[in-house]
Amino acid sequence: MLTETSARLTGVPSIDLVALLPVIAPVVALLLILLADALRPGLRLPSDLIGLAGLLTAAGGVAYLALDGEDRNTACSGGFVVTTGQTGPTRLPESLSPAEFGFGCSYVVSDLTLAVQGIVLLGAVACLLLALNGPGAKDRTAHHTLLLATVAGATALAGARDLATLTVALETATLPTIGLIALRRDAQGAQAAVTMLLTAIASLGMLLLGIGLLFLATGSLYLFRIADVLAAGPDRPVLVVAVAGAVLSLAGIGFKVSLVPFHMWTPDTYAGAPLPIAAFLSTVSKAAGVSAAVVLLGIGLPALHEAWAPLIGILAVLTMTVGNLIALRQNVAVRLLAWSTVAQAGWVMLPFAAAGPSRDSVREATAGAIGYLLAYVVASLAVFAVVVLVARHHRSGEEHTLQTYRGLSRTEPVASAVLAFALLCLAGLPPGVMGLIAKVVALRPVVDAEVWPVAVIAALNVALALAYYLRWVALLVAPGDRSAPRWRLRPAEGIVLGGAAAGCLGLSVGAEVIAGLLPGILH
Amino acid sequence: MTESAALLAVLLPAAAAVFGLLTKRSWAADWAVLGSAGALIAAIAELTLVSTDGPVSSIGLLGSAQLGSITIGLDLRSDQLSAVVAVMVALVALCVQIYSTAYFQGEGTAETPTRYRAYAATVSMFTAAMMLVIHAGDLVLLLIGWEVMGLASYLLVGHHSERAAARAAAVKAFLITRTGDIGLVLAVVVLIAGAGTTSIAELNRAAAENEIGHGTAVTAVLLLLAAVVGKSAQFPLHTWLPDAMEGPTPVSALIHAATMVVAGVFLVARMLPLFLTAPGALQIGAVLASVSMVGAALAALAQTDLKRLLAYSTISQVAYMLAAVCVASDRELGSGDPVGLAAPGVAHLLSHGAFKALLFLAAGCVVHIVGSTALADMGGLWRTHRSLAVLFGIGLLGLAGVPPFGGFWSKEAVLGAAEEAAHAGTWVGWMVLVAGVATIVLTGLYAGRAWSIVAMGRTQLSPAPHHLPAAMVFPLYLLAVPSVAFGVLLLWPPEVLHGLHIQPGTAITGALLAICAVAAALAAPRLGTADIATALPARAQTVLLDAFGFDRVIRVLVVRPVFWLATVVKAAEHDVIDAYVRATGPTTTIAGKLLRLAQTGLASAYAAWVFVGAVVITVAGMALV
Amino acid sequence: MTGTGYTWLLPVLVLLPLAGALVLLAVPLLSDRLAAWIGTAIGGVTLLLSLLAAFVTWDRGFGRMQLQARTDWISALGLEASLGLDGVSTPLVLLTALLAVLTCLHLTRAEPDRLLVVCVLTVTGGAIATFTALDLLLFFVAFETVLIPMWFVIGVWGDGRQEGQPANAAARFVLYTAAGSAVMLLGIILVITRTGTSDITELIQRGGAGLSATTQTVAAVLIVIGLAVKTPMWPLHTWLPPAHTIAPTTGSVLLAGVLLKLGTYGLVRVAVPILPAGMANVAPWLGGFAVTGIVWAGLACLVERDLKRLVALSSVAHMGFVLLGVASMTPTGLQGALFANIAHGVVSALLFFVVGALKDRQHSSDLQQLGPGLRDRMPRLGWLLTFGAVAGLGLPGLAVFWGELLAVAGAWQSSGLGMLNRPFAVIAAAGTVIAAAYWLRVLRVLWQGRPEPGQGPDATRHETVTMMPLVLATVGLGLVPGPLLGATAGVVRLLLPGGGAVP
Amino acid sequence: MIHLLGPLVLASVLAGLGVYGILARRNAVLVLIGAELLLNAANLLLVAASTLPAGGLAALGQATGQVQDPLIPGQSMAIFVITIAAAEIGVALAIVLLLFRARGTVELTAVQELGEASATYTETPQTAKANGQ
Amino acid sequence: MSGLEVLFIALAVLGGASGLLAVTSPRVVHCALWLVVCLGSLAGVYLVLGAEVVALVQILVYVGAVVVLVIFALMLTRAPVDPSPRLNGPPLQKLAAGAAGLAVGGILAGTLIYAVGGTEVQVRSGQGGAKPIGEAVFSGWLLPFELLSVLLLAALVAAIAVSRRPADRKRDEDGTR
Repeated sequence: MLTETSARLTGVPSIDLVALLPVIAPVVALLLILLADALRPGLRLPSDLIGLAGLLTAAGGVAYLALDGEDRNTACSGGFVVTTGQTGPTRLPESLSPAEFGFGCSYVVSDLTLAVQGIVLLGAVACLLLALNGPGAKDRTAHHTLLLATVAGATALAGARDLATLTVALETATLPTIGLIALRRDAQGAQAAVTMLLTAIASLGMLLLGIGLLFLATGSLYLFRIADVLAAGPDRPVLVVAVAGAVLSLAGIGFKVSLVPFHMWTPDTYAGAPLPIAAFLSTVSKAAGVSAAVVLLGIGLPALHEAWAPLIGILAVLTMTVGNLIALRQNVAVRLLAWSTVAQAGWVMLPFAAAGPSRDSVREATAGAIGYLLAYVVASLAVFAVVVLVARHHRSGEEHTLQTYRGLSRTEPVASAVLAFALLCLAGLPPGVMGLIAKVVALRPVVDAEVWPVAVIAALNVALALAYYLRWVALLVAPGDRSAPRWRLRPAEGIVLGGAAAGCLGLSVGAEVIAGLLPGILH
Repeated sequence: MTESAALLAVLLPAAAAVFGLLTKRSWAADWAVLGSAGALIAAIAELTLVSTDGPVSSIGLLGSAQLGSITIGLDLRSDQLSAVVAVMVALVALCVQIYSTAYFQGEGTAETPTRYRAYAATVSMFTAAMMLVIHAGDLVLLLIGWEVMGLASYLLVGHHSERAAARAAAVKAFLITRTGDIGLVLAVVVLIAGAGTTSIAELNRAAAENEIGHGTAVTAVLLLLAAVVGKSAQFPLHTWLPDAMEGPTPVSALIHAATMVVAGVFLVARMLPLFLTAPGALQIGAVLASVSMVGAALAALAQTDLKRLLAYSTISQVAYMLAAVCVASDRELGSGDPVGLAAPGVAHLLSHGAFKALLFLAAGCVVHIVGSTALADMGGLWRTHRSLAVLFGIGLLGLAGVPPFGGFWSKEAVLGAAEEAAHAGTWVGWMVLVAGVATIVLTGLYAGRAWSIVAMGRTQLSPAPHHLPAAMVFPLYLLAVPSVAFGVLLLWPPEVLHGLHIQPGTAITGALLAICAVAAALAAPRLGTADIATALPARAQTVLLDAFGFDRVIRVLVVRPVFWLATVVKAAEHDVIDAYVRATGPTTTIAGKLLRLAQTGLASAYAAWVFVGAVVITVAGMALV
Repeated sequence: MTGTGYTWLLPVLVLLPLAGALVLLAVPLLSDRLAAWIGTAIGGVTLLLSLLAAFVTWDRGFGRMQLQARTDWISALGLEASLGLDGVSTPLVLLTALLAVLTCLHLTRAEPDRLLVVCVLTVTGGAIATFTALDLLLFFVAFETVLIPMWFVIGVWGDGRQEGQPANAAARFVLYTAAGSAVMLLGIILVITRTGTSDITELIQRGGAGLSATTQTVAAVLIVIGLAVKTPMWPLHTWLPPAHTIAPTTGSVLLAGVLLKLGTYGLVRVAVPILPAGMANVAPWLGGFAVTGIVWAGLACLVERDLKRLVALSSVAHMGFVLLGVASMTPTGLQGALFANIAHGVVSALLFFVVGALKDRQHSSDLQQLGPGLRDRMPRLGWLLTFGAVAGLGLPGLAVFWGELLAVAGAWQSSGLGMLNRPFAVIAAAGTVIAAAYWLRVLRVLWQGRPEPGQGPDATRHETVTMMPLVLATVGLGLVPGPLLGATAGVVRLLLPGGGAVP
Repeated sequence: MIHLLGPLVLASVLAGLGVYGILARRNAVLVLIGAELLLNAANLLLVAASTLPAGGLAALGQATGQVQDPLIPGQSMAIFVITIAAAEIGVALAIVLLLFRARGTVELTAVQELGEASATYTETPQTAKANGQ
Repeated sequence: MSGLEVLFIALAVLGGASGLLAVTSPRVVHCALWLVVCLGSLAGVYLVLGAEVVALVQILVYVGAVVVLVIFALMLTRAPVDPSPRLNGPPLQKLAAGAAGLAVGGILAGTLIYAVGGTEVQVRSGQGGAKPIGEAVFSGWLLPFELLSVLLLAALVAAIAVSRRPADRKRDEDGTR
């Protein structure tokens, strides 16, 4: 007969505001914008500046934390001790050592966190600047608020180390985006929003079911604990529940990354959303999804790699193949980009196909994914910057076809050079060395693990993707209308264009950054 | 000194070719004549120096080529064999160059400007190449000269390239000889692999000392034999030579009579020690030579074209030389002294060079006068151009082997060698002997026939006597001297010809047969027909004229299958290999279109994919653990 | 033996053309002709520098990597930007620089275009980088660098008389080769991850030590596939004829003279020395495909109607000899492969110049339209064509011959090809007869024959000057092969397992 | 004591019904009702699981003490999920209303023109619309 | 079988049945009302499982707010009050939906039955109360809780921004949106 046992929480969480700066700064900016709007509606420049300042502060925080180099944990539960009627603690299950258990931290500042946050903030700043003349112009307050909320969610997601934070952050990074899409407030915007909303809800359902199963199996929401429990080699029934939970969670996150078959919303939503928002979706939102997957699988569930690694391998090659095949015949620029982001998603997730029992292999895979993500985001921003500019100067607007680009190099040599370079970066062919190194980084773990079918299909997809990227580049240099008026470049757009181009160039020369983004251990 | 002479013999014609092309058009003839004259002087100097100072084995020319562990020295060598042949080649080349200056006078129209400059340079290049073959100290170097000769032959046969027949002949000549030349290339390859050297002296030494493996030796010799057969127009690679008569006559005299076609024989003579290690291969050579000898002589008998007649006679005569060297292994001549064994072949090579060049150049004059090469258009030369007829007759008598003309001595030396082999009891010796004797008869017949048609016959010439330019006549006299006086050489034979033994029995028989045959042919007009060949049944005439239809055999067995295969390949390239490549386009398009069908725009359908995907991967995931 | 100094030479050699390209790209005001002259000057300086580099390398010994320049680039991948020159790469660098000069010179008169010059210089820089790279990944990056400019050359300046054809040919070229090199990348990554280094010299020294036979075979298959596409090897060659046919003269020359060399260079530099055990398994297949290619392309040439296409197909046959030499895995064969590589570069470049000149005059490259009677109509061009054809058919005394002879010799004595070595050698030798047949057919149709009056002028002085260096190189290499063979003689032993001893 | 399986099966049933509701319904609002069911299923799963002692199923066989986790993760999470669902439904209904305003219908089958395979898809809807108006 | 179990079964049957009706009923208003019943019975289930606060929040947020929202939405979108066949997709869609629902439910149920089997748990009434929950949220789950407030705020902003009338056209000065 057991004596009554009770557990007592020890300590209250302390919040490290510096560690959380990348999350807090956008939130504060968001609140300030709302406040400003309440006081003096219709302010334009101040809210732009506040939003930008929030993002830059967050970026500064990331930079500080990166330079600081110290790994920080925050929002940690104090854990709890168990007392019984007898003296001394009860004997606990071996998997639940130490005596103070239930300990965990919701937020960890690590290389992974900072890398993802950096990428997210990079994309966010660019998208904010791009949007200033577009969707951001009419509904400044709403647009900036929602964008900042998304960013807060995405940065929190990168540091999230428990399933509750993960879920809430993921939702924070998703729901405001749907609002952003709907800001167009016309039939297409509504349709695009509905399409994404429905997929998001369905995915949320899958994610929550998965989390429920994981919790059922392990009794914890903290990823480190889940990892420990699963690493201890539980019984098969528990393992089955955990695997089902893991895979369902993956399915729930997949839509955010545009992983096939959770990708269907992508082209429709991109096409229906304002272009800068499409850029936002393809960079920040996707980065958030990737970080969710990385955190969940890499940190929480490495023990289940036997189940998810092959699945990710299959999904990744499926994703890139489907994305490339459909992209081949696209004529609308934004749709082509949408399908290309689908294909690129496959590349981002590809390294995880190689995850093995060793911690190192998981770290390698994560490094590959994040490195690829960085290259992808930078190149993507450059492409979108040009596409936004073209749309602004073209009669048929956002859904302009590729034919609009015919002969662009004659009238806008710089912009078309940037576009061509960025497309080659996406394709992974020199002079886009950045993309090539990214592909090397992504393929390396897969080759190392000798997952040949996946590796070979991925390699062949390089050529497949090249076909449509080059089709676009070819149009740029094709003879075309020389009489088109020159562009009037606005400063914000100029900054994005120049910055993204400089990023592509800089990362091509200093490809070290892509390969060495995650040097440390994974946590 | 010897080195310089040998180098000059090779380089002077080469320089003449280059300068002839690069300097003024009007200097072309001067360069050409100067080049070959220089080569002749150099060759004579070389001969005297070699005879006094002895051979020189290594004269640097093109440096060396390092292949893995082997070094191929691209050097020249000079000995009496090369010097003697060089003199002959340079002499004929000089005659031909002088002859050509006149022969091509007035050639060229507005639409086809004269090609004399290119022609003269090509002949100079050919001379250089032949000199290179003669002097090569290394098989690879020899191969270079060998093939450049082939190229020159191609260019010169195709000189009148506006004529379809000339184009076809040029291509045929090059392709057939090149087919044989694969043998030479592969022989080099085999020797590199098997003997570790391609130096001729080294190979001969190693062969003499039995250092080369039997397999390597036999393979190499067989392969070399293929090249010899091709270049020397022996059965079965002989069909290009008669066609090559489409080239200008001086070219026929130089390349297709006196020099290039005998290069094969020269090669065998040069590498006889190596050949002697593979007697079986030599026997095959002897068989081919015998077949060529008799067959070509028969074909010559019925030719209706003077130049083709001479071409077949060339095949037949070269076969003599080849047979002579091929019976070498069956002769019992002391310890197998290779120089002595090669001597009969070399002797016939030299004398044949002289009389055949004379014949061709004389025939060129005839053609010049008549304006046609068909025998039917000729006749009565004796009455219009008596000196030319005499010179032509000298050549023919040499060809027929009537004593005391040069051909008699060399031919009897060949028969002597064959008899020697026959006495040693080998079937090869007997075969060559029988074939040789039979060919003497045939040769006499067609030689006589040619003279009777050309010199006697009805006069078909224009009434105004046609004056031949001095430049065309002078070489004839120059060549007539050795044709007549070759026998004198045998009184004080140079070292290379020391091995000549003329058996009195065969000599007398041969001389008698030759005289009778010539006489019979010459007597033909008195019997009512100018052409003794008409005495043959019509069917036989056709077969012989057609040279036993061997050309058609080749066309059916080789040319047509190759072109059929090429057509198949082209179709397969497009419809099989490339089809897969082309199919990727439509395949990806169709795949993309099919995949696109899922993009219905219906939001719930997209959600459905989420659920389906989730269920599928969940099942898969659970199956994986 | 190994001196120091001159370490700046190779980086400058690589960066000079690239920088020149960048400058020309960035300055749009230059006239096209001036740009071409600037390109010629840059090419000339590159050629002089590469001559200097060749001299220094020769002076210090071809057998080892000289003029090494190293700097860290991507240390996370172990990627060092390191360059070096030895007997294998020196001739190729020289060839590349020479062709850069000649193509730019060609561009000063014919089809001048600033951006085309940019492409030429980029290809030059990329190719030199490939030939000198001492790091596997750097090799790959450089290998890929030439793709895009070449794609531009074909797609933009291609013969556009038929709508869409240039784009098609260019796309086919770039997609085919990119697919191949992506597969090769897998092999390269495999080697790097298994050995832990991407330093080529280091890897060559190890000679496959530490790699299991299976790994080596897998890596060799992957790498060889990628390189075989580029080479190209039958049956992966079908991108080449359309690319050559459509490309402008400049493009064809670069394609034949520079791009195709990258593939075979990779085989010699990477596949053979680093993965000897793997290549031992792959070699018979490689040899088989090579020989098939020789015969196949030769037969296809026999009935081909388009001259440019024919020259392109003949390249497949030539490269077949190169591949056969590589597959033989003997010093002789490798030397032959390297020699044939250079020879093919020179001769094909010459032929494409000639064909380009003919095409400019006749606006067609169809044999029937070009001919007949070139020897009378355009004697200079006619003789240049004849020279090219004669060189192409492998006439001894001209450059191509040595490569073919040595490749066949290598195959004959190869133990790596197993039982098939001698049959392969014989078939390959027979292939030279087919080569003779189709070249003579070309001459018969084009050069010979009765001319039709009133067509096109003969080669201009400018054209002759452009082609003459190639003619001289062909003759020089053919008559005096010693230097080039000497350059490779020592180094191929280091590239082969066991010093290339032939049992 | 209560069987754990009961709530879990109920959660499964509700999840299945939710999925059916999301997929079968044409009316967007009703689709949202299905979504609510799905989310509630997840919630039920969490709450049911939180009745297990600390360590979840994995610790069930090993634990000698039935220690409850004082962090109560399951129930806390359930509360979060309810809140998320509320936020979600708020935005969703706003968008549905927007759709209704723009199109006059909330039937999902009526708004498909963004899908590439749908009958009403055009590559340049802007110009198409401009022509239509 | 304890009393709790009986209670649970009753609630479960009610919840399941009302859930089924909520997704199948041809009348829109009925759907909403059945949803209320379903969610209410779930609240009961939560109570049975000892999660008092969750049950309370369920009633407050769902039944109180969400369902009202839904009903408003139905009214605003002029949903038909009468039974309408147009509420559902075509039969094929329904069939597919049924299959998907069955698959999801089946796979979940199957997994859980396999893993949980006959495990019984002790329901502790004290744990789900306000104090422990409050303590837990503010000690362990502070960060998600705070983040949730951001989410709610953003959702609010989004809902308001989306449902505002479209801005008048003259603000479209760039010709972009």
